[in-house]
Amino acid sequence: MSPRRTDTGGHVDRLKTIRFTFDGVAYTGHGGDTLASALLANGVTLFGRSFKYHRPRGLLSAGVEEPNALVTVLKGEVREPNIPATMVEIHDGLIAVSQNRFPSLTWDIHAVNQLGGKLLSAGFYYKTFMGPVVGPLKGTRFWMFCEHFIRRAAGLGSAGSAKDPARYERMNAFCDVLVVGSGPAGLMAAKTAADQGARVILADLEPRFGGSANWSGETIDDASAADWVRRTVAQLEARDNVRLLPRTTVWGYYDNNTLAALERVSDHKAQPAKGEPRHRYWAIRAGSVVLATGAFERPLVFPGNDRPGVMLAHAAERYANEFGVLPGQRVVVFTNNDSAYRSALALKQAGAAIVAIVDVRPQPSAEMSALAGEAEAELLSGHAVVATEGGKALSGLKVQRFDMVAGALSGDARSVHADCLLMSGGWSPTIHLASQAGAKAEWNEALQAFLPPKRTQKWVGAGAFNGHFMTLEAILDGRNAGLTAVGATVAPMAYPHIESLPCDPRPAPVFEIKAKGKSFVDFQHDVTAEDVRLAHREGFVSVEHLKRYTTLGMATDQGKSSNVPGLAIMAEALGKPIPEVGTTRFRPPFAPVSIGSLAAERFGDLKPERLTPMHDWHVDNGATMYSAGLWYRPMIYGLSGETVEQAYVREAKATRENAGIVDVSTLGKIAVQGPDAAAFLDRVYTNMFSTLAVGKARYGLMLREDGFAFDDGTTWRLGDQDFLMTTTTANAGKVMQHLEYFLDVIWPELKAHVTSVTDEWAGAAIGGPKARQILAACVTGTDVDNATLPFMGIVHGEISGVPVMICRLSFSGEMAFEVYSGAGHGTHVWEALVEAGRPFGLVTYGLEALGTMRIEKGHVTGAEIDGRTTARDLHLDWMLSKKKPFIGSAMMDREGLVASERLELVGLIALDNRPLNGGAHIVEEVDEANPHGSIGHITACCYSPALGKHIALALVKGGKARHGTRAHVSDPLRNRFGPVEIVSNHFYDPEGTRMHG
Amino acid sequence: MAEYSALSLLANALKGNKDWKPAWRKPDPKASYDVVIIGGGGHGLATAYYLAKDHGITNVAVLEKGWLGSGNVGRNTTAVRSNYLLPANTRFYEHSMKLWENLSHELNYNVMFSQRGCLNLAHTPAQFDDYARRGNAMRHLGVDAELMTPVEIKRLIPALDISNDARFPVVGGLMQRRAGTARHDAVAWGYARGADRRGVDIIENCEVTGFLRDGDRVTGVTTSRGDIRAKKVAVAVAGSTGRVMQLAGIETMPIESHVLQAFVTESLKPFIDTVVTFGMGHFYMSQSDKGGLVYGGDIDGYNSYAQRGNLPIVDEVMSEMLALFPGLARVRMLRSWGGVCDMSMDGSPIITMGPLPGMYLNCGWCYGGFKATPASGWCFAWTIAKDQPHDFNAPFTLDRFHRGLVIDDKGQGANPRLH
Amino acid sequence: MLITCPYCGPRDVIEFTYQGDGNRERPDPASQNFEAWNAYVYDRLNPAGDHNEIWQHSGGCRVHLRVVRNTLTHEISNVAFVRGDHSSAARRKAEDKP
Amino acid sequence: MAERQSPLEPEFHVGSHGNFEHGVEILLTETRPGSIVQLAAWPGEEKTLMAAIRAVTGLALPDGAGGGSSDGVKSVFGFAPGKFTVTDEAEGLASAFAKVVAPAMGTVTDLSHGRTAIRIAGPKAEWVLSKFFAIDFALPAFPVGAGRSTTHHDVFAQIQRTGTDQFDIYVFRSFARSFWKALCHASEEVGYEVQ
Repeated sequence: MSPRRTDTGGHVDRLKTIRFTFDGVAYTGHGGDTLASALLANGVTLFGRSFKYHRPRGLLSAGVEEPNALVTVLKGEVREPNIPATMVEIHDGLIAVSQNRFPSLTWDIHAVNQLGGKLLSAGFYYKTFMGPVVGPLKGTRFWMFCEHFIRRAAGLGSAGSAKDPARYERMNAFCDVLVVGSGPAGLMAAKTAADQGARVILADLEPRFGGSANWSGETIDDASAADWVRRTVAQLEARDNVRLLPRTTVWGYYDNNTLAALERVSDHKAQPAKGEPRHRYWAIRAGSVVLATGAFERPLVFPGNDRPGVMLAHAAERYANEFGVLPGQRVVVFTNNDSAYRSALALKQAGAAIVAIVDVRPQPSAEMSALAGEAEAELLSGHAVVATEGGKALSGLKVQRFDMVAGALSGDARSVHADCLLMSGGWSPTIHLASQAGAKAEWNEALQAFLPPKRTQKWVGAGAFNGHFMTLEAILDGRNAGLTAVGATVAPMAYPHIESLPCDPRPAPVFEIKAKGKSFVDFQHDVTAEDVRLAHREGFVSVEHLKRYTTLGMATDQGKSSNVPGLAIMAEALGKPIPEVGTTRFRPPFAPVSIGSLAAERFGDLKPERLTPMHDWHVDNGATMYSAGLWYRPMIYGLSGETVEQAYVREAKATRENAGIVDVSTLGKIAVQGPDAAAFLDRVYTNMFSTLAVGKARYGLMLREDGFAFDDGTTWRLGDQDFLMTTTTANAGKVMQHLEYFLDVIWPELKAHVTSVTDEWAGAAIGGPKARQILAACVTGTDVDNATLPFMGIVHGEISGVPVMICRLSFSGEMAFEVYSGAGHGTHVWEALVEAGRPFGLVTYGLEALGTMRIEKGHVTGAEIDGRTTARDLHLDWMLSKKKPFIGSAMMDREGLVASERLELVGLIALDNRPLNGGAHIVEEVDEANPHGSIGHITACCYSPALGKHIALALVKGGKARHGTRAHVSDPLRNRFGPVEIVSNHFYDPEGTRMHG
Repeated sequence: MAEYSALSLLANALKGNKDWKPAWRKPDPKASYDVVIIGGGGHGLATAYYLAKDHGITNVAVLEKGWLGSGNVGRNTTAVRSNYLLPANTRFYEHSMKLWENLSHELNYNVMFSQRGCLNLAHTPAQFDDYARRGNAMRHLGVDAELMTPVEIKRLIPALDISNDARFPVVGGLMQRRAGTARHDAVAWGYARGADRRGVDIIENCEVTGFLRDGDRVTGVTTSRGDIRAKKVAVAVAGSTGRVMQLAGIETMPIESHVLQAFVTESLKPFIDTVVTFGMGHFYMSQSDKGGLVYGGDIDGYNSYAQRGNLPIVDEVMSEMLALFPGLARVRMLRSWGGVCDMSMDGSPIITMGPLPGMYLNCGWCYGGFKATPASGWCFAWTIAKDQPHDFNAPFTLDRFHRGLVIDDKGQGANPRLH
Repeated sequence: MLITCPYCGPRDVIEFTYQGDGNRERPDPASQNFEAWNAYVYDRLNPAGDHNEIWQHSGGCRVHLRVVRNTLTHEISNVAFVRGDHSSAARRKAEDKP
Repeated sequence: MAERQSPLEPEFHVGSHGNFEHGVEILLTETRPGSIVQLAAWPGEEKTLMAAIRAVTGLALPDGAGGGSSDGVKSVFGFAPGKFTVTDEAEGLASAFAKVVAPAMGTVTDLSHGRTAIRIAGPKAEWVLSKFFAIDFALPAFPVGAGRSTTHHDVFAQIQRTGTDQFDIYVFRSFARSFWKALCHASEEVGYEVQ
């Protein structure tokens, strides 16, 4: 047995031995141990180093509020830094290491910082490190030089870059009642609500339900409190309307009773089961919430209160009663309230000697005196601890007479030999979630604590959360809360019989003992009482300024134990009552949350992949896939040894010489149906669609309401009341929402329905001089000659036994056809077309060749319709109907949209025969050393096989007026400068003879 | 008042730090001022500072309804950059950058401006070209910018996943080396101290409840601490612009107030030495000197004055974070908070005279306000002092929307949610 | 935040797309009143308190909803279809509830 | 006619997968209906359209939002006001409806290729679906026959409960493979069989 493990008592399984290491040293513990309890049992006193001064630190607490004992847990190369040892359940093979120390926890070189204590006072860094005003270290350089070292000294644990192999998951849950906290109040609330038939979720951040009942030593209805817990939990487990979530921290209270919780599913296991997540993120939508979150004990602020061996009184009680570990043999208790007397007695019963109980109150009650007697402790009332001694473990302390009204010490300091000091500064209800839910906490003078705020959402409080610290109160509260939460009438109940020690919950209003030496308020961040007073002197007196200036409450524990003492010290300095200094609003999360859990199922799978029906064919046939939004599209079908440029030039060239085929299934497709479909399209497009004949398609342009260009595409009239609209791939979703908005909100009188049919159709565009011959070779059921299928005509037929719809339209500038078939037949039709095209030299081409041919034609895409350009800028003003209003028509002629200095679409030809770059700028005169005078930029560029030149589309001031003039590309980022000729954007076959055939 | 320096720090430490004086006074409001500035945030304080320092106007009050710096200057992700696309923005933010570069000296207050660079990651060749367009636009205005390859990026940020099997592989990035981060609170405190030293009254816990009017003309304000007359009333309350303008009878503005959440992890040893942004979503991150990773993403996307947001953005931001840094799955989010942003109709700010006589307006900062603080104050002070805008803020008028002279860096049109 | 869609019931805000100030009135399509157009496109009420706004249930039934939501507390006091004609469906939903 | 290609094919691995400690608790399959049709009524024509649905499919639609029913071959459910999804194992449903749904009643949109139907069944079906969708899958909240429109980030889904432990999920074809993979991944924890 380990040196500090008691022979009996607690809920650890002494028959089960678990092996783990801490800082490379092998230890053993038992089933049910935390890393903290197991190490404590092994006699370890030094757990970590503080942030600023690197002071040695031990355990302050036994729970989630632990500021000192932070460790990094290692799983292979994957690191989990900053975990409180109190929250790590040990398992075989656990590897934990200490942090923020060099070279070791015992000998930490940065402990030298303690010598500069006064110099490193709160906010010192704002006053120095500014460096010289002139010379090589002027500006920000000196600061950045210093910062380099400051950053390395700061920080706690280290994160790694190895990907976590663990699985994280989200779970969406719904319930009538969520009970947070499973102490007597929470358990009672859950049971009551469940008995009423409500769907209940009970969550507790500890592995063991029961909260204080696990260590209070009390009895409920003649059973030990722990047995009462076991019985109640068993009843809940048996019900199918109750979900029990141990190891689950409810960390966020969001709007409309949406709560976020983190379940640590398998951290306590050596290996998760197959498919089992490490953490599960519960998004819980609760009808109502019972907040039974208990309270945190507060430390007292006095010199040396941070020495290893000084801990919260109830924490020691927990270690003794819940884990069977004695934190010390010679124990002194220092308190301002009654609750610590029970702790003293618990340690006494577990085998420690209680040397003294130091109580700041001049006259503790008779009951307390009796308890002190029972603990065989010397009761030093009207005294205070003024110093502690020891290095990496407590060896003794000094006690002095204390007048709590005057806050004055008197008489000689007396030394007491002790290896453990328990302190209790009163209790702060854990009101974080209620505060997150929206309101401000209220100060209660009697309890010296902030009590829950007024209710802003549907929650009910119970137990210590309400400031009701006694178990009987908690159980009554819990029952009432359970009933209230389900909307039942609260009827009186038979009081349970509770055996507990006497305790007056009202502490003395003493937070700090002013004596020589560093008294810590925020342990992790090394904020001392003196720092708080310095903030006061410098005017940082509002609670937020105090926090920000001193970093009080901003450590990993978020001030769970330090906020109230810090406020109290500031209030005293200001001469104001505590509530006038204020309290900060708590924000999510209640306790730190793994980022993996928040990404949940999207960790490693950020976005779904969107695939066209022919995707597998492309991959199987050598396509290099390009990610376009969520879609994957072939970029090139490279032959072995080909560069990207060689491939697309070959593909484009072959298309213009013979024929090419490209997958256009990603184009947005929207069915617009109904008696008013045509009228609707007239309103959303700048040009007319009501005049379009059935069986014909038309190119259309849409503007936004503000008059700028929005999207373009062809729309096909399949029937009198039946249109198939196509959009650009990128804007498909936006256009859909745009149409839905107008139909639903602006023109509800129009009888038109819009439905996304993007996925219904597979689309293949086949173009080139031989395209028609290829179609003729494989299409049945219709002719494809010029008479049957004129430019912008639509026919229905079959390819290889599958129905297809063919529209003759062209993006490439060649005679071209878009062949649509049901998506499930996409590959079948595609293969048939490829096969039919083989004798004609048909190539498959990808986005690069598609882009090349569209640049040659001067068609615009998203690079030009970039949300800042107008129809005029793009020379699409011919599409702006004057016969009707349309979306954007009223706004498109405003001053700024017709200004002469606007950028307009032009073509560019590189006069130096070198490749151009997308995003290069255009200037009239090149100045490589000092680029300036941009008149525009390149939106898209390529090598044009048709022209044998490097060409580009560009948006340039003056636009058309510059046709035929010379300018220069200026691309300092890539050091590419050179002359270009500005030309029309229609490089290739401007008359369109090829596509009209 | 004492200068701050290493020497004064030492001298005071030897005296037990007993002699430090308040960083700014806590005066009661006077009955009248030459200029009253509504809003004791970064922009209001900077305006007061430059009014006093550059224009000799010191009979100035800054009115703050809560504690100084309680708005967005105290709740942002601290990035400072001037890497904009459109010239009006680039010029303005570059002016700000130049002021930042000397700000600690100027204020005798270490605002910890750390020029650690800001890197925008590109994930497709098309996006890379977009960034090239932006970078070249910057270079043509004399602003530093460079493109980086994935290999260079990996060297700079070893923890970044640049593998090809990433859902959105990194194909390159746009780097502005002079960009960086600053200690946000210190900026407010430094300007407050600087303005206070030049005679400006900074009045906290003083809420403006209405405007004093003489016909159309604004002649002062009513406050929770009494009426205050002023020759000029300047409004710098981004986040609350709608509320304050409604007090002046102006019902609608080209602004929506939206909540933007931000996050910080527990303190870590140095993990990333630059500011980085994700290109296939909305995510940005840097590391504070204390060691916390400071990061955020998109606004929640609905009108709010609540300074708190909801879970969808939390989840989205964390998912994008891990897409770039899969090693951070076990690191823990420590704290989240929300700030209220004035989202304007084109994503760019407003610094202008008017809209009422005697009134001056500074608003619409979207989520670019922190980095703008020095130039915003500088330009606003100029505009107030000279009754005309400086060239830097001349494009940022209120009537530009109606005239179609929008400055739409993202090209999203009149949809504030998307800027 | 949950929005109770009259058709789909309470759903998380993630399923909805915000479409902004619902007080704006679109001028008649042929109107040449530029002030009214500008006000419609650019000017927003942006109150601190109850806000009449439009949301699309884009991740559900895709219908547009008129929502009254407090911008200080996020509390939602009313949700209805923007187009009145769906109210019959909404009533049916209400009767559906056990 | 050529057989329709499933978008799931390369990721459709028939057999048992995942953790079998407690047996197979999830069955996954693609139902591949011959017809998936969307019907949408003009305001005021909902009842007439419902009657037309009954005439064509023989399925009576219960009143109310999201109401639906299924006979194992044909299924129908409401997914939006006045809008319904109807499926049939056989092809040709769209043309059957085109004959009876007059332009004055509403519109018929054939989505037989555009949506992929995935069936998840078993005692853990609610559990696994709750990992993706923020809707209440409990039987009282989501009765048999009823339909729901919802979304998992970019993946839009219509879900019909076709049994106490069985749900049919209709997703956009282009997203189907990604969603299928995610669904399999999420089912590993409880053990699943692809049929």
